[in-house]
Amino acid sequence: MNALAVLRRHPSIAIGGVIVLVVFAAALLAPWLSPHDPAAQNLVARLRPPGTAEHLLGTDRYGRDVLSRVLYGARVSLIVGPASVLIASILGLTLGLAAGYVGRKTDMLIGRVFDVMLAFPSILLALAIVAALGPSLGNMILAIGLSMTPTFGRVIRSAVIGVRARDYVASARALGAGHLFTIAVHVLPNILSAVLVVSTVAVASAILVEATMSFLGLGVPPPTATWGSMVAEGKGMFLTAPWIVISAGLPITVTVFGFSLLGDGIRDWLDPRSG
Amino acid sequence: MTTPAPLLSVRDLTVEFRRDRSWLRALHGVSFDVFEGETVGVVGESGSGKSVTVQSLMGLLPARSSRLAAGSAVFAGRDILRLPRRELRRIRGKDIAMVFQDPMSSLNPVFTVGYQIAEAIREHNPGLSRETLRERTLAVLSRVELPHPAQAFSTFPFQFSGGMRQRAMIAMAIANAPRLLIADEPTTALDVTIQAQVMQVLQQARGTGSAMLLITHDMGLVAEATDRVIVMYAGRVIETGTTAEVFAAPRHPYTRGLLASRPKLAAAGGRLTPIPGSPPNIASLPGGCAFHPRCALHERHRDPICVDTVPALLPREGAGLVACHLTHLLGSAQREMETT
Amino acid sequence: MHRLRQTAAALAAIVTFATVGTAAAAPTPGELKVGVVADISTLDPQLMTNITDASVSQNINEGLVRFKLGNFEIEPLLAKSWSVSQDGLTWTFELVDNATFHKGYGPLTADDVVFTFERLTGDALKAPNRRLIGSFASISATSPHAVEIKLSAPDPSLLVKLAQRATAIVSKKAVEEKGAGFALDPIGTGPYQFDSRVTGQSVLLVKNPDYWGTPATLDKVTYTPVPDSTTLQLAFEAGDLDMIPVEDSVKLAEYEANPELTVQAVPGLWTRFIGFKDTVAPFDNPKVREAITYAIDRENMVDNLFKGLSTLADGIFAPAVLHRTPVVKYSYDPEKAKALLVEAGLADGFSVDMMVPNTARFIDPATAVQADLAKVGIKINVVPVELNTFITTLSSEQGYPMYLLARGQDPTPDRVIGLWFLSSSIPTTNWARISDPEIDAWVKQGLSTMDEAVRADVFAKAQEKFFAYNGYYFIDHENSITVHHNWVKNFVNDARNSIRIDKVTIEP
Amino acid sequence: MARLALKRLLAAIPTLFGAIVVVFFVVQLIPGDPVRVMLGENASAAEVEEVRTALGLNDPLPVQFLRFAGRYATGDLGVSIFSRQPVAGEIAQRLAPTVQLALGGVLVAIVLGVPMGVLAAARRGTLVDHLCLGASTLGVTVPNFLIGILLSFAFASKLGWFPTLGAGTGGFWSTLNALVLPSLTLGLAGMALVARMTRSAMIEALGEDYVRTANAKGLSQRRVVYWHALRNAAIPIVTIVGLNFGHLLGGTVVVELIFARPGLGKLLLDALLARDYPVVQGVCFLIAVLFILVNLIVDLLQPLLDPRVQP
Repeated sequence: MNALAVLRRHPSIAIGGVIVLVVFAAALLAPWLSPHDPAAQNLVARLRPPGTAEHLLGTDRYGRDVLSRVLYGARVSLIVGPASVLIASILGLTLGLAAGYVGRKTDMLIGRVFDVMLAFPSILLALAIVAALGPSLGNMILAIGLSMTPTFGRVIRSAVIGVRARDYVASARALGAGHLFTIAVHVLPNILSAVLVVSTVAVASAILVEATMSFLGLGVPPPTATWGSMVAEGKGMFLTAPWIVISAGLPITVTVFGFSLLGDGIRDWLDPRSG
Repeated sequence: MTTPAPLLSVRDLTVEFRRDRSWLRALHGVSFDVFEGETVGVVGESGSGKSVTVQSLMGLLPARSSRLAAGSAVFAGRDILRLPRRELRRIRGKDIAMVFQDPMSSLNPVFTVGYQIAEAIREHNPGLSRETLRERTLAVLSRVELPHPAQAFSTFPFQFSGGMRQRAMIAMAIANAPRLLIADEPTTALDVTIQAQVMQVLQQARGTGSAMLLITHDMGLVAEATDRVIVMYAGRVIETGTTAEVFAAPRHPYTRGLLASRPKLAAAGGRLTPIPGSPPNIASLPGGCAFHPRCALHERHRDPICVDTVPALLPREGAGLVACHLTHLLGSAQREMETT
Repeated sequence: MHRLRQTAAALAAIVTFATVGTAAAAPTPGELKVGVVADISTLDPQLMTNITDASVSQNINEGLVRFKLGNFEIEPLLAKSWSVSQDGLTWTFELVDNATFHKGYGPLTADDVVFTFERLTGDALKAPNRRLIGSFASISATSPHAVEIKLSAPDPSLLVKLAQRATAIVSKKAVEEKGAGFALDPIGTGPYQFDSRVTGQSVLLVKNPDYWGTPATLDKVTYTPVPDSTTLQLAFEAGDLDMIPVEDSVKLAEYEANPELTVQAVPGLWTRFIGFKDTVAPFDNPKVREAITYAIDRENMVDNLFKGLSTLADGIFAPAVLHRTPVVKYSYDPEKAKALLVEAGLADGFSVDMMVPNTARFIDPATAVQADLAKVGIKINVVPVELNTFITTLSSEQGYPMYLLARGQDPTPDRVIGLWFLSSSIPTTNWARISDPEIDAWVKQGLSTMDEAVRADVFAKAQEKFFAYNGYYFIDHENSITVHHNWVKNFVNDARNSIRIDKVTIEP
Repeated sequence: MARLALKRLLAAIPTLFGAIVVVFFVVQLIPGDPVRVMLGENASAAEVEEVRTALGLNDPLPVQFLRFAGRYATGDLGVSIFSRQPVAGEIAQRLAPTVQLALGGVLVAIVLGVPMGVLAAARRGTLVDHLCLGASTLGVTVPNFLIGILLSFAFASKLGWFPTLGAGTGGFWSTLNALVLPSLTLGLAGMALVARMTRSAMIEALGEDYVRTANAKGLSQRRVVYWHALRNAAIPIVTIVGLNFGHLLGGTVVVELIFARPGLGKLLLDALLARDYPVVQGVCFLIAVLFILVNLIVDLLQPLLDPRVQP
């Protein structure tokens, strides 16, 4: 089935894909698209409402141009999202595979580790990391990645157990295939769709966690523009300057919506039965 | 005596399925009758439209991806294909009941067998007290010879074997003494020893007077259990008649092929003679008579009529009908088949 | 469709019964509803450390003396009169004889006063502010209504200390009876008594029917903690709260313009500043510190970013602090700043981390400073640090080369000047590591004499010299701002934002 | 049934112990000293040390841990460094609002999510399906603090239908009334998850043969979908809701902040920022217990929902 047919049969891949591409483009072309330097302050022109030619989306509490900051903010969100999911999927994959494939003792042990991590409120885990290592983009990614690992681990573990029970895995083993070969050739490709679906939804929630962390005052340090910190900053003045929160909140919603649609579409395409 | 009015008479039943944007025709004007007390077999390879026929009668085809292109099905004086949903529901499970192929998945795993049968009774007899419902369920369970009906009442489907579950399905079907019992491949999913028992239960449980439509691809079953038989191929009826007539002298090459492909005790060790090729895909039906690419007669005579015109269903010797341009060229059943 | 109709009906039901619940939030005569930013953690005066606890407790437990309404002059309270010996070491206080404790815990006697002070310094309670009365040698009840305090050294700010929360008098009988429970069921002699508390929701005080002084002007006072600023504003504007603190300049302007509201802003006992660790490059070079003082446009920041929220700092200490001198003067001259940098051998500027507690109160000025200094080539990256980590590291040996913070002060300079100026306080509270024998001498002298004229003179010299070091760049004094609906009458705000409700009434 | 509960509880002990040990050390790792915070920036080193020693914070870590473990073994959660009140008391007062909020959130997620999922599944592929999916995805895409502010702004401040803050003045109605907006805020994200889970479970169930049998019995469409199919779909839905209860607890922190509700989330956040170790340890211990209880309930529900699962 060529690409066009896939898109036609699964519109959500098309719509989701377009949204994600637009956001990527905005992030990439931010320097050329944004009218001002996102960190340039103008305390006199503070909190100007949107709609003026000078500042299409108005200015924030330091007089910085909101539009420019939204464009640059896309960069952080598009780094935080996928990067933290990468960490979570790598850790989740190794632990999930080990638990699901080896089973018995390892499964019990890793299962316990996941339980402890899940019992441990993710906010606390993220807080501990940021408070200990200091609030930087890297630590934020690490914190979000770690807090999502158990979710990944659990999904992968159940997918692996499902696949491992299938006959084709048993027959591969029967034909003398080594464990690593079996995992690489038989198990991995079949759990890919589960991993992919969880990843796209996880990217969506990672962006939200970054926003919540900024909201709780533990976000990426100023003056870097991130959607989360903009919403956090703007929230305090929501009654007088709602445009800040809305201009930053909307892109978060659209991006997360795009990723979710993409995830749904891919899952439908890869695994029609579960659609 | 005048022949009695048929219980069910299906005329020109045409059903289409939707794939992406286009509609594909699965049934091309199926017509047949079923009389009171009669057992009619519907035979054909899988994909010939047997199940689609009965499911469209019961309105069980998916609403959004299938449609009734033409035809009617008069049952006890009313065209059930055009009844509004609410009316059709009153008939389903009461006047017409069905037994499905796979007993393993046809019962709801989370409800007890007794509950599911009682539900069928209560649906069509509102206001019955719990005790009466329970009594009638136990009665019906014992009619299908399920051991310890009281215990069976409160057991879950997964605790039953395949055979026992099919008996439960039969019990559910006959619970409201339907006038027409449709059995869609009731024994296919069961192993041979159980098949005989289930068929015996089916015959005996349905009681006199009610008609049965037996859908199967097991010619042996048709021989033993049916009065008349309808042979279908690629969404069309290609031959009908009394079972005896059709088995003795099949007038359609496909029916003959079907009968020839049965393993016979006598000729143990001999090779089976399968029908060459495989059933056509409804998206790309061959022109004229859909069977012509696999038809031995066509092979020999190469008459163009088979390729360009669809054979009509015409009377055949005896009481049935047949749809084949070259039926007259078909010699006596036995000799013809051995030589090819 | 059938299902949609069902869900719509369910939603409508939720909404209809909801309207039954909320009465229009009009004011109720005799009941004051105060919005505060944090829930109380304790109402035991000797254990208290935060402002919210203090503002509630001041209505329940009274001290020997208190500040006048709206300023920091001392006026008698439970002690109707007092005298100090020639050598300043012995104080005797005459107690009022008609004060009684709430809920029938009997009259106030000298024993209660002695018990309170011994409890504060005792080991059992492990009180956080135990060193506040470090200078006490002994305390004894010379008669049922008279107390004598002997000091180990003269203490010019003793009266101010006796007006603090930690020295408010508690009922000996109540403490011994309630033990740890006392902290959430305090017994005092104040005009209001504790009624009830719903955690995280409200603290309710009711009028003390048999108060010894002028009776309370309200029947009920409710303190409601609202941590989120937007919610606080929403609740205030909806009339659910009568009075709230203001921390946002845009909201402040809006409230000032609203005729139905009254804003009271008073320069608070705070000074916000940027600090340098003078023992580390590049800040060990005085020219660099001086250059920075020319590179920051303070006026623009305070006039615009903090419009109405703070007043330009013209002294190290806040305006309301005793013996405080206006020593702070800067001029904004980026060219001079660049010139000084050249002289300091840093022609093309430098880059440095500036540590800042991660709340808007500090990130706002830091972000503004960052932009100003960038113009003269000093590249600052603002590093917000979680408050607790910040203070612990700042007061450790390691400290921070550059940081932004605010220092809270008392009505008299004694405690803070000692911590800030003396070389003996390095590094814990003398963060700039300024060690100057002359300053040490002046401060020590000021802290030990009772002669206010001498104290004024030496403290002025010390502040003058301390400022000259440029160890700190003083930005502003944050105002203590409260806004209330006009139906709240005769409320007086003060520099400590202590929410005194002595004469407040509600007239809808 | 009881045997299963006992077995699960015993299996949960190591997780609980693991969680407490992890919490004890992680909190110590975070720089910052509770006494320094308590005394503020104007406290001299001597003052801080004196109070730290008095509170036993200067004892070597292993000693502190043994004392901590000893106390927990006897069920004593210790005393808050700041308020000196027993931690168990502080938690007890805040447990009810948080549990109410969490249940409110789950309720909203199910009441809105399930019908949406069923509708989408019943009309799979049509506009209704895409609309339901889109609307449910919205729940998970808009940050919950944004939803909270908007709801509070519209329904509380402007329309005055609901209180702008607090957890109600004690009465049943006022508690419920104060729960509506926060539960909606918390529930919307959950709704997205439940809707998608219900949709895929229902699609699977509707494809099963027993649904065809139910139709063949002449049952009404509503009975077939909402009773026969949904009853089977309930099994995966309950598991997912159970699994995500922990995630939901995380969300309460933000919602409690916006609606100024007292709750475990807020208590935990404040305690952590102030390094009030006993309170942090106590709350984490309780959250771990809640987490284990929820898992136990989900496990106990399984045999009830699915007869094929024998306890």
